Amino acid sequence: MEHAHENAGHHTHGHIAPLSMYYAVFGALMVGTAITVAVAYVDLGFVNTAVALGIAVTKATLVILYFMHVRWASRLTWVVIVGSLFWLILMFVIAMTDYLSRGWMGVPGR
Amino acid sequence: MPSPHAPVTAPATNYLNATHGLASWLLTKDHKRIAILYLISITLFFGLGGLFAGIVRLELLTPQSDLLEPDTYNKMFTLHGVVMVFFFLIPSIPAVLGNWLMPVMIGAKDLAFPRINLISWYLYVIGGVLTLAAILGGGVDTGWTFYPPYSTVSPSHVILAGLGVFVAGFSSILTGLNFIVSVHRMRAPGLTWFRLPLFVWAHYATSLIMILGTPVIAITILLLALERGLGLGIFDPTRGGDPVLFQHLFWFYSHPAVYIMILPAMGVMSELVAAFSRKNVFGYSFVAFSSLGIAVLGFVVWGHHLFVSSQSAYMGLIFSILSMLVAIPSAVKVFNWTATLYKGSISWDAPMLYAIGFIGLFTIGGLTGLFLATMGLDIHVHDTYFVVAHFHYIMVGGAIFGYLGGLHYWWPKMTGKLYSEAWARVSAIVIFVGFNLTFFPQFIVGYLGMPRRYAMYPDEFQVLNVMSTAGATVLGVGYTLPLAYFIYSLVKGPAASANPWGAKGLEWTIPSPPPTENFLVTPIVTEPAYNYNPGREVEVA
Amino acid sequence: MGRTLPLFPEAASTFAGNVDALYFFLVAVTAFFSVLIAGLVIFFAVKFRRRSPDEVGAPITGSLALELLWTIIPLILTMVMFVWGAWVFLDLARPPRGSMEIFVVGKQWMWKVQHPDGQREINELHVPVGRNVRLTIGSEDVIHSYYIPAFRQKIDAVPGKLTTMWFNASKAGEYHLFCAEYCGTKHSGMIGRIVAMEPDDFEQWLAGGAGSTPVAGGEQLFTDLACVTCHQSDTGGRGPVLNGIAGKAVLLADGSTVVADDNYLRESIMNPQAKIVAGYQPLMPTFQGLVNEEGLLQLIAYIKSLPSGGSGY
Amino acid sequence: MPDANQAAVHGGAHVDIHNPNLQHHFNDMAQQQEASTLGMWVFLATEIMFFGGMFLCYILYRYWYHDGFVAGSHHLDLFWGALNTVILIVSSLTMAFAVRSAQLGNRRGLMVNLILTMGLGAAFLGIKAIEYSAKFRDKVIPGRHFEWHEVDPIGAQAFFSIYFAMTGMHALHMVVGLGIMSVILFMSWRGRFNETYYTPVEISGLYWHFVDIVWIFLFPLLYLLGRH
Ligand code: HEA
Ligand code: HEA
Ligand code: HEC
Ligand code: CUA
Ligand SMILES: [Cu+2]
Repeated sequence: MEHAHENAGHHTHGHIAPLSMYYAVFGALMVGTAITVAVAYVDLGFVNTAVALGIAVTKATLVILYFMHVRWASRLTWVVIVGSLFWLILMFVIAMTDYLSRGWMGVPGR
Repeated sequence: MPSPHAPVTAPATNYLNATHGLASWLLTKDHKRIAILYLISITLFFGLGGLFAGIVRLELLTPQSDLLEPDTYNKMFTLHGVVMVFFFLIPSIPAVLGNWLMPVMIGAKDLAFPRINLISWYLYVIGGVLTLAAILGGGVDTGWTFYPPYSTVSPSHVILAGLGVFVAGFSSILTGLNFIVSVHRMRAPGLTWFRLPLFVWAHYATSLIMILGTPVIAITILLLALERGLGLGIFDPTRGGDPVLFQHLFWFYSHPAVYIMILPAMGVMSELVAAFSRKNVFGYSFVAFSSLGIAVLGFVVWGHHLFVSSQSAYMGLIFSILSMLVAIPSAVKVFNWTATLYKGSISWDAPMLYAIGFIGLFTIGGLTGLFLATMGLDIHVHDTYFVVAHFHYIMVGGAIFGYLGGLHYWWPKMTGKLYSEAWARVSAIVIFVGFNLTFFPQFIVGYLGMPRRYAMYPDEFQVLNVMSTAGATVLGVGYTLPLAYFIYSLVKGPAASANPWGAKGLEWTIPSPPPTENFLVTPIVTEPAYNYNPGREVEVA
Repeated sequence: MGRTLPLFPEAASTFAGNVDALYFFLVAVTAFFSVLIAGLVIFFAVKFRRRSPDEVGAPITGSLALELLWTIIPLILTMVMFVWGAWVFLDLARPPRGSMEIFVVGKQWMWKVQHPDGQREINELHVPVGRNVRLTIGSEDVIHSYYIPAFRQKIDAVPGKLTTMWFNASKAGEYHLFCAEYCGTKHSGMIGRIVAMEPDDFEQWLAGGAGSTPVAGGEQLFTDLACVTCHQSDTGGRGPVLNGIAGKAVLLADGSTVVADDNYLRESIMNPQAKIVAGYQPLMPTFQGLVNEEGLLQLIAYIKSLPSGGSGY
Repeated sequence: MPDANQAAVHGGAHVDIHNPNLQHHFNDMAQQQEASTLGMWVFLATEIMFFGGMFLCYILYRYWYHDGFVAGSHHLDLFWGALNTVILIVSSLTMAFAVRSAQLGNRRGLMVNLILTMGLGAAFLGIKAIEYSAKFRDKVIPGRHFEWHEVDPIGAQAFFSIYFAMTGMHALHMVVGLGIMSVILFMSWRGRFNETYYTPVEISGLYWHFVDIVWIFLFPLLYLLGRH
């Protein structure tokens, strides 16, 4: 059983991060939330959208990398995440291309 | 059957008789038993779907709608499509043959998540029961495509049937998840990616589609149910929605889903062609990567179902050219299988007959897919019987031939029994003839302009429809033959040896039927798949 | 009961021939490859049949040259199909300028037609041979699809928007009209006739009793629905003047521009506040439920008929 | 294939073959743990696509009905939305702590953090219920009784349809998450976890964080864009 412990310790233990890291990430998430809310009260035109989405992406990335330990995860995990996000964007881009290019031909319904 | 190679007497206990009683089956976590559960349940649904098909064909014997009210007819083809697609063909090869073989082929004792595997079967059953409830409650009449706004207003059980499909979808997601994780994490030592049987590659590619595509249809159907049940305005134009958005979301899954149906059959094909010509598959890595190519490219062509739906013409052109590209990896596969036969040692056993049938029918089905992908032509043939003929050539002529071929090939392994080879050959031929008689006339009647989903049709189409109905009768008889001799073999069939075909592959190294844990000792793999000529590998141009 | 065995559909429009040529090309490709592959498979299966139980095949693993060959040849063939298909499609998709415009509305389960001169028909369509005819198609309820096999032409009728198709009949005769998109119980009963007539016969048919024209109907509706209260050149103010907007670019309140095509006009009436014209308030109420698809087509026809307008086709 | 060369159990694996948490079909704990986390990630990939379908609806209708969407989001209560965002982020933190406690074999820490996480999750749902009931009061429930007196009623209805679909699905995931957490809590109470075996805690945590991430996007998209 002692052996078992050691061996398992090598392979199975994810990275044990210090508490300070969790607090730092948490702080960043809170600051991000505060900024998005604050920015929403100022009219910056399309910048509003860019800031809101930029911060959301940053927050999500922080959660994925640190809370979900992906920073220390295998390459395969990265592939799964990046791959599925890529697929999602592919769906958005292709479907929206249809809507954006409607009417280019000048024939209703084409 | 060929001369039984190195007859091995099966050990007294195997996975079939290791434990007894209904509970030992319904609560099993053994992938092989789960495969058998699936085999039984999808056969029932195939019978049901076939029954609906029979009714459809009977009604179409005459131009009038005399046997059935149009309403009933509409329910019949809808249920036929829903049952055949979601409850038969999508689970068929992956959940039966894949479930049984994937762990064995990668040298593992089971899939990574045996309990989830069992849950997936229960989800399938629950989905099936929901759909049956919808059927018994009066049916659905939206077509298997569930297009709104008709599906929002249709007075039939759309939500119940949709829920059935939704739940069955999760069954398929879990199967795909299990395969992916198992292939990554459970391969036996020495079993590198390029030593995997092509069956595994094909199922890996299929699993990618299952996990990336299926959730989209799940949410789409859920949104439809919310719109119908709660009045949300997502697809209904009077509430600001766009019905064409539903079509985008539906086909984002359902086009790739047609590759869920064909890729596993292609995997079976590679095994059959190799085993019955005792030769390694020509261009192994091309066949392997073409599976991935089909899975990936298959995701970006869905709009070829929307050429006349008011989709933007430019997007249509892009979808058209992408659909052309997805044909290339399929072509590569067909040519490689053909080339595999060259200088093989070819036996004419029943599984090989199905394989040969597959190559021919899939080629026709696939090439007629190109008619549909060609925009100028699809305007005319869209939603006619030409489309119906196209997809039956691929799904019945292709996927079902692959499924039956695989079932015949692995039956001795799965059950430990030999079926009657003579009857098997007869039924292969009957099915082939019946199939062509049923669906070839539909190409003609389709180009003539007969729309699909028609309970009544103009008189001049009758002769072709009669031919088609006659063929369906033959086809129906053809399908009952395997059912009969398979069941007979369980009772009276001679015992099968470990490797009755003299084939290569991990599954043929273990007893028939194997013990619950598949391998008593974990195999170590030292050679590529299909290594019929150890030590003699020559590249010829 | 039909005892005939037709094998090929009648070709009665100017582009039917092009579609058929494309079809024959694909049939030829299909026949070639099917015969080639079936032939090879059967030939190999016979020639290399197993002769002794322990025989194995020859150790051949593959050939890059062959792989390239059977990647490139299909690639070339499919690109030919694509280009040819796109060429035929672009012809089918774009109505020529100056086409005679007919309005079609699909509803469960019939096709209602109104001609520019006012004739109305149900489940029939009379058209002259040799003229470009453009159909503007709407749907009252669910999706339908207007399909004329003899013309090789089809387009969906989608609720919530307008679609277009065109043809030029090349042969007088009666042809099938089908609804090709499943639309409920009597989908297969939503059929009718296309009657292509020699121009003289057509003139005669037209003369036989016209109702009010779509433009007149639209004008009537424009008054009845009180559009005039806001949209009249002299009241000035509440709503923009509609004269001449059809087919032109409209500047919107958010700074973007849209072309005022049929679908924009339709949306402006059914969901006026989705796109607000620059310089105006979102005052206009929706007319959803107050005007049906036919009425809409008439209103659009009327707006397009206003002086200095022009649909652009 | 390897008829001739089947070998003994593959080397190096038998060390923890006696770990009671090792399922029979795995060779060792490492393989089992890697399989489980990969499985969870693959499952999350399906979840991304699941929500993705609704995000596509959002994108399209926001593009079509810009004004209606802006008006609709003005109608949402920013205070509750922001508070819920904070609550979920805190719950992610406590969840991360729960996993960390499990890694260290700290059973008490694990249970305390799980309970905190669940409490925060329940608070989120409570606030959502308050918000929903306000929407019912204002009659902005899509359907026949939808009432809207501001700009672009059709677009606004599309907005609220999407709003209810997305937040509803998200809330459903929270409910499922609470169910999972209860099971994990029960298991840790029974002492099922230690520093060699805590995979269930870890993968449940992944799920919880994922649900949090969905909200991180929903909040700006539904409550904030176009506000001011
Ligand atoms: C298993 C199922 C399956 C498979 C594999 C396919 C494969 C293909 N399908 Fe099919 N399809 C369906 C099932 C399937 N389809 C179904 C169910 C529908 C109708 C849905 C509904 O509306 O109800 C449909 C409808 C459908 C449409 C829409 C038609 C319409 O509604 O108007 C289109 C249009 O592009 C299309 C195209 C294709 C193409 C290009 C392929 C390609 O992948 C085919 C590739 C294969 C080959 C090309 C053959 C092998 C090649 C050779 C032997 C060498 C020679 C090659 C060349 C010269 C290129 N299909
Ligand atoms: C996997 C898919 C699959 C399969 C296998 C089949 C199989 C068959 N299909 Fe199907 N078909 C579809 C998928 C499939 N179909 C789809 C998706 C549609 C579109 C639906 C829509 O428009 O929405 C369609 C539509 C469709 C139509 C068009 C209807 C219309 O548009 O109006 C027709 C018409 O002939 C038809 C006929 C047949 C026939 C004769 C068979 C035959 O091959 C069936 C033969 C089988 C049997 C006769 C059963 C054999 C009996 C046994 C094996 C005994 C076992 C019994 C028990 C254990 C109880 N099908
Ligand atoms: C209460 C006043 C009012 C009534 C009644 C009204 N409209 Fe309008 N309409 C407006 C205003 C204001 C605008 C400009 C703002 C906008 O785009 O919504 C407008 C815009 C339009 C436009 C777009 C014009 C452009 O320049 O792009 C069309 C087309 C139109 N209306 C048609 C109609 C029709 C047809 C009717 C009757 C069925 C009608 N309107 C009734 C007030 C009205
Ligand atoms: Cu109208 Cu089908
Ligand atoms: Cu497709």
